[in-house]
Amino acid sequence: MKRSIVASPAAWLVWGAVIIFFIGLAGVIGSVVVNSFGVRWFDSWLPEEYTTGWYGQAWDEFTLLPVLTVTLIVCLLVAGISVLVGVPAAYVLARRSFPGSRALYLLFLLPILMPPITYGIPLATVLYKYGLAGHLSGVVLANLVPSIPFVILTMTPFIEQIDPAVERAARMCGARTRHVFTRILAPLLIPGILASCILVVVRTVGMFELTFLTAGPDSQTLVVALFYSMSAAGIRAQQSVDAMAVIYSLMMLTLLVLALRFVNPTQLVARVKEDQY
Amino acid sequence: MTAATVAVRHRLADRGVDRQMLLLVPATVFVVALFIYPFAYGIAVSLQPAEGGVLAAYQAFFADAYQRDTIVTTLMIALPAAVLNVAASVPIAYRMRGRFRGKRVVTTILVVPITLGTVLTAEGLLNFLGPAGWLNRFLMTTGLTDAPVRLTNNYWGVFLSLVITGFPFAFLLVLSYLSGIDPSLERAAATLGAGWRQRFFRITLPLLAPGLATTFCLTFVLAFSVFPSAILVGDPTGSTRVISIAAYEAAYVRYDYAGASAAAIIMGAVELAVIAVVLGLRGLLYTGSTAGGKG
Amino acid sequence: MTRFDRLRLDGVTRRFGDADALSDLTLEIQRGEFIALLGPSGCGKSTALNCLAGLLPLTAGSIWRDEIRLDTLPPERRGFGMVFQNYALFPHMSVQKNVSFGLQMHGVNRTEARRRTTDAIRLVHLEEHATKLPGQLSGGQQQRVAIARAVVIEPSLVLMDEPLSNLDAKLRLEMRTEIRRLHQSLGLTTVYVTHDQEEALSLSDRLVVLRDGRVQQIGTPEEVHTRPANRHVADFMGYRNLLPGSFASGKINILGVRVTGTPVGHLPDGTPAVAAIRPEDVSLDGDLEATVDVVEYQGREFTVEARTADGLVLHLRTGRRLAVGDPVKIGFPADRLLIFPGGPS
Amino acid sequence: MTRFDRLRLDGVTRRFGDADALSDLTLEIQRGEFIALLGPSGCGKSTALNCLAGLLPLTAGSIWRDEIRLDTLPPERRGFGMVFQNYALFPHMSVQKNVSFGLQMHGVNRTEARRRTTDAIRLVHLEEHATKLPGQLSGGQQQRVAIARAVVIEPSLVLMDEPLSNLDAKLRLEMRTEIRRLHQSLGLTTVYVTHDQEEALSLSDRLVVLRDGRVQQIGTPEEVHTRPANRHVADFMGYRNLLPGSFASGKINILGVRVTGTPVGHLPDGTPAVAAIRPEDVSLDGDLEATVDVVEYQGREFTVEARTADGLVLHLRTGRRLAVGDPVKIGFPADRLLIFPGGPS
Amino acid sequence: PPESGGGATGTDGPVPEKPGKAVTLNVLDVAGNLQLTQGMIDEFVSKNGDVIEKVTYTKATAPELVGKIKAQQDANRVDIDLVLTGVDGLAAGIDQGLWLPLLPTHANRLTGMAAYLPGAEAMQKLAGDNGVTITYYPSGPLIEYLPKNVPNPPKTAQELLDYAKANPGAVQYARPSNSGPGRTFLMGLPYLLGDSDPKDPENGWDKTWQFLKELDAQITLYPSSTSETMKNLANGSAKIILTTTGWDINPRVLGTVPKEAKIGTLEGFHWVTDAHYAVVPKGVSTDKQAAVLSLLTSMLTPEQQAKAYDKGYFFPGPAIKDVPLTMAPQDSQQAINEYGRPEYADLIANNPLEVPLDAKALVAAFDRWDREVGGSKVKK
Ligand SMILES: Nc1ncnc2c1ncn2[C@@H]1O[C@H](COP(=O)(O)OP(=O)(O)OP(=O)(O)O)[C@@H](O)[C@H]1O
Ligand SMILES: Nc1ncnc2c1ncn2[C@@H]1O[C@H](COP(=O)(O)OP(=O)(O)OP(=O)(O)O)[C@@H](O)[C@H]1O
Ligand SMILES: [Mg+2]
Ligand SMILES: [Mg+2]
Repeated sequence: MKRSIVASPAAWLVWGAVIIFFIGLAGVIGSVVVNSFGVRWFDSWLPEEYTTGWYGQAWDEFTLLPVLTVTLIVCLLVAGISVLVGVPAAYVLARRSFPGSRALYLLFLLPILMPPITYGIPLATVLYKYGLAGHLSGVVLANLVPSIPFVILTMTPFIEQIDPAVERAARMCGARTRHVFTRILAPLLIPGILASCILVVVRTVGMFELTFLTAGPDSQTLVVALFYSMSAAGIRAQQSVDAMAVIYSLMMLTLLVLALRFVNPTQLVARVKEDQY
Repeated sequence: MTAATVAVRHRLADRGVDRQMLLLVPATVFVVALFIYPFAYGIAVSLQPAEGGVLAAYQAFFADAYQRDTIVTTLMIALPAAVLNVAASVPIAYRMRGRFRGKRVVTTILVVPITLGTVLTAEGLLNFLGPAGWLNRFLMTTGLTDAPVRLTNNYWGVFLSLVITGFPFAFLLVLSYLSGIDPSLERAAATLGAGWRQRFFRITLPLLAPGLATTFCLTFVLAFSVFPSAILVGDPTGSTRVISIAAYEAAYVRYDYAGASAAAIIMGAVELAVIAVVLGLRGLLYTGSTAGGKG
Repeated sequence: MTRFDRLRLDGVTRRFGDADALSDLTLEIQRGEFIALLGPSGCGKSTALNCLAGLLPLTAGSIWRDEIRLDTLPPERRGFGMVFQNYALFPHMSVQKNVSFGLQMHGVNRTEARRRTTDAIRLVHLEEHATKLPGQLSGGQQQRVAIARAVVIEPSLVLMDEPLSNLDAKLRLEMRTEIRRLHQSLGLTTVYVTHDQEEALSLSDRLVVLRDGRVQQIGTPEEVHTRPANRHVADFMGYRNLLPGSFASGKINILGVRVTGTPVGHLPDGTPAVAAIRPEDVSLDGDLEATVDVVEYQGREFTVEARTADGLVLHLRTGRRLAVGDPVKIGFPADRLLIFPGGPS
Repeated sequence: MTRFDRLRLDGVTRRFGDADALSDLTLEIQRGEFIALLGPSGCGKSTALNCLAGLLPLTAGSIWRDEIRLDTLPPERRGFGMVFQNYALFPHMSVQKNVSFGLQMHGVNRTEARRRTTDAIRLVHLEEHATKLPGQLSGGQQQRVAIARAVVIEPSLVLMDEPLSNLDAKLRLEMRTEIRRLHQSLGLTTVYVTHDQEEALSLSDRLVVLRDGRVQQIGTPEEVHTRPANRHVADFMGYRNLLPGSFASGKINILGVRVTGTPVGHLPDGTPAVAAIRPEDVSLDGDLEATVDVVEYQGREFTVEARTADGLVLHLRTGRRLAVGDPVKIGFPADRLLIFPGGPS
Repeated sequence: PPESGGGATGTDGPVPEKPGKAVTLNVLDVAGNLQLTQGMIDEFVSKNGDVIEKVTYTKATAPELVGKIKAQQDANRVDIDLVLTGVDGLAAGIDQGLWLPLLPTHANRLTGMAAYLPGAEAMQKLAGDNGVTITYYPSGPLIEYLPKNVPNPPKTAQELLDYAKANPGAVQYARPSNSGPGRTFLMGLPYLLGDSDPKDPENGWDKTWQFLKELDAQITLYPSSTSETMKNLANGSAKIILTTTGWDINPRVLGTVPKEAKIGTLEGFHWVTDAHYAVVPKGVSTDKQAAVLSLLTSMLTPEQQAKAYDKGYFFPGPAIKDVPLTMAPQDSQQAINEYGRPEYADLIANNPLEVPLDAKALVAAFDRWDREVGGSKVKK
């Protein structure tokens, strides 16, 4: 369908809202970025001087390099494992309605709903008991608890959308379940997997409590450092907190841009069909 | 004909039970092992308050208006934010579904806030919308207002931070769900005389609805468990005293783990109630392949 | 590929809700046979194929390959190939990838796979479109991809669900020949669903005629064509003239005219009966008077609808150029007219 | 409904990438006409319909309804109905809702809409399935829903893309009659894509034969059938025997045998030419000797492939029961044999 | 017996003079104390490689600390060997029985404790046998303002209230439970106003609550962190904020508050002191305990304590007597000479010192403040 140049009022409204959102976003990000480079920003539009010192300070104070590395590893592991475990489960829940499927669905909802306060400490105890906490594996395992259900919940509608005939065709070509997943479903679910990975990563990186409870001295993630710098006792220059927040966002942004660079959030099929128009 | 014996397998398969259910095993084992036990422990803790009977922690929560009201406060923040996030992402995603120049960039920018994290968002809101922030500076230099507009350290601060972090989330999901709908269905509707409004409301929206329900649930959960921003940009003693603050204070300020668990479980229960309603409605919707026929 | 001597369907039944889409299908298929499933739309043909393929669980019955019970095996372990009525192409794979997918799944080595893929694509004349995605193909092209994808793995049993429905006559004929050729040269066993009787008659060794999920007749094409088992089969097989009447002493009385024919089935005197004859068998040199009502051009012949004074409508085909209103004298060759028991069935 | 007198397609072209799926289609359609688009798979028929419906933007050309330029209007403002080749049924609506959707969009009042929906569903024999979702229907049933959905709104122009391809012969015949009846009784204009020549011939007022996106011939069914404009059309229209040779003084020399026929097009002496004749026109009482190679049963007739000593393969149809290896003597009736210019085209 | 982080020996029994072999020490800081003490620790490690091989630092917030240590202790795998905490974390741990009593068993090794300043000694009492005070400062409450905005700063509590009434929104302090200066103000008010029992917020703070509610009427917002109030002071949207010595000097060093900002005191104020403690969780191996004890001993020497001057972060900082600024590192001296205030010496010497509320009472005070002061803006 042709897009006319003269947009309808509805389109104006939508694009207007988008532009307001962009302006707000630019303001929010801009003010933090400016502040993170600023020296003595009192009652004025812009700081009196600029420096990159706050970054160096944040970098050193929190030994950010290892922290970033750990964060990255944790994110990738958590996202990867939750997709590997969550998607097959979501598949079954989307495709079959067996006795008890609703109850199971509810079971998978609980870890998302229940605040970590209710299970964090006992979970950490369990993990410590089996020697799984205190290092990376603890952080990963603990973060998987809400992440796997999260993937299940997001992926279910995506899987429902896929025509089961395609899977059947694959089976008739001799594809085992494994192949059906890797060769047929995975490519078709790419936008969904991307979306849920991004969300899982964001949640993982933001999951302060579970991470802190199960992390060891060298498996702290960025969010622990950041949360600390934001809410711990003691005096810190706001600029250095902002610098950390900017570093954090930059890392996430890099991941996001990379992800969006390689994966299009539009389903390939729709893309082919849209191509004609 | 020989007796038509039917394998148990077929009966089970007919009821949705077959070997593929094995795919559920890893996730189930995981959740049972790492969640159910600790969570049961958490429930047990909530039932063992330092003083009083088994339900004393719950009674205490509901008896104290200051605590009880956090439920309503939280709902008043989370529901509108979730509704707005979902409702705003639908038209935007709908506009973005075709192909146009710069789509990737616009998509990326719309999703960017997801990377900001609560801290940057909070800092940004405080800096940008604060009494001496750029917005108020702009409004006052242009003479649009005399006194600074208060948008932080109150309900609006929290609400805005939930929109900033929640919208991209909803948008990303909705955009992807939307792209799973066969575009030829809308075309078919167009040949039947349906304008965009009707195409949207009669074809796209119903097919999108299951995805929207899920998106709503997730954004709602995120909004409901809002914690750092309720403190950082909100008014944590008053209008944005959300239930997670109540739980947090019980656990980490008063070290009353029973009370904290009770508050958290009440929080989960309220969420569950809302989500059960939404998912129940979702169950009534058409949820299936969105392809329209052959090919 | 798993070879077999005999495939046996034993009381295969499939119910949706409380409607039987397929009931009690019992059939034995020999290796190398070409079986066609025929029947009106919605009669359960696709259901039968899906059951055979293992894509639908059975409500009752069982399927055996030689002495192995097959119906409990998952589809991918049965080693069958299938052309789906709705194609079900992999939307994210090019034509080439769609076709080679099955080969990869069967662990065929690369060079061999490439060769067979190319051959299969050439077979269905899609060389030029090999790198397109299914969404970029025309309907008929998609259907051909589906055919190539199913046959390329040279399965022991190929199930084809109306594989030629979206192809033009010329291509259909060509594909039909190819399918038959493959069937023979590879020694495949084929179960073929079609709504095209000509296709069914010319391709298959045996026909299975279904109606409302039940088998009506199983027989060679000639049997089914010339000796339909009941009036439904006759109706379906192109006996367009179904004239109700009553049977008496070897003849059927249709609105007062007594006609000789070949009785089929149990026909006591005086019972209601139905006379069946194909339009092309109706002759124009009989003595039943009628007037031409409708004439349709059909290439070399004309399809004519004629009406007797009593209001009896007759369909006939003729090379003679008739015009609406022309009087004709209609006759029924006794060896072409079948008489079936009438009444409700 | 927007009535019109004349619909004009003017150089309509549609390109995908750098391949023309449809080039330069110019056609004038009168109100009430029944136009069939015919052509091999992938020749651009669906593309033409999509362009006409407004679902595909044109690469070049324009479409006019009387004096109104149509190709800039969105599909919903054109008031056409369409049966999609892939059905495109709304998966979340029952059969009933699918059918009544268009009526609601056109603001037809409730009782009227209910009545018309019921009628349309009855027309396609889906009364029993009215409350099912498309996913619960058989292929043919889905196709019938698509037909009902398109015709129920009684559009000024109906576009049908192979609407009967998945129906059995009997039903197809019935539906064909219904479509024709609707066309006439409602005074619709119809553009109909089909791969079934018989259908095209019997239904349409005019045929448009496409090949590789280009119009080959536009004419009445009889014209196209008996006087194909070139050898491609002939090939497509069932002239299965295309025998290359060279033309000289009104005759064509095929491997030394000189045959008389009807020359079509510009044919200077000595140029390469192609003789075309349908299998059913080949006679068995000529004098070209050949041996039967393949025999296929086709109901009452047999399709036979015979081979001359020179290796020339001939297709013929006969009622005579021949066996493989039988010698036959083949003749070509001069009035049935067409001679086209040969060589590359 | 479970293994702990890398320690070789058991968790109870006699603590050796020196660990069997050099240990790795995991230090958790929940008070921002490393800012002051990391230099001390690093120096010790560099000089005593045979005792401590390596130190890892982790920072966290106090409240979550308890949960983590509990989880580790329940599983018998404690991998945090030394916790640096403020009063809040210390008290929470005592309440939950998390800390290993270092005293009086090892009092003889911790010789530096004998030289505590009087204020530090009072603070050490709060720790009982469970922790060792390592840094100390008198804190506040102080008021801070920009002279150009507030030419005549209030001198008494009443004047502060009057000023607030005259300038609605101009006085600001952060929510006490999120802010050190906020809680110092809260705890200091009963002394300023002469309440009946400054240690009993429930029953003895009538005047304080009255005052806070009156002040509340003039306050538009309570930021969630002290930094917020500092920023607002700097950008002019707040005219008077509450502060402490550290929060006065350090932010000006950092440039978040204009250098020209001034502090003031309210007549009759008492210092409400603050300190940081070192504690060892139960379950740490005796080898590591030995290492911690050696470390603490070294940290309580004047040379090391001088590092606590930092850049006014916890001004003055040292917990023991006779640590003049001149012993501090060069940049520390420079910063304090430039941004410090001469009047502090006098103010510290001539105003009474009070220990803060104990944890229970403080929590009760926070709760009451939340409900009646901060939360009063919402109609119930
Ligand atoms: N999922 C379903 N739920 C309910 N009924 C169904 C379902 N699938 C098929 N049916 C019904 O079962 C019957 C047989 O369907 P089937 O697809 O086997 O027909 P078919 O013989 O292949 O017809 P066609 O030639 O039209 O493809 C049809 O009446 C159909 O409506
Ligand atoms: N999106 C596309 N991208 C590239 N090529 C396309 C696309 N859509 C169609 N084509 C090509 O355009 C040509 C015409 O397609 P069209 O669908 O019009 O064929 P058709 O005549 O309807 O054939 P059929 O009878 O097989 O349905 C085909 O060769 C097809 O491969
Ligand atoms: Mg079917
Ligand atoms: Mg087509």
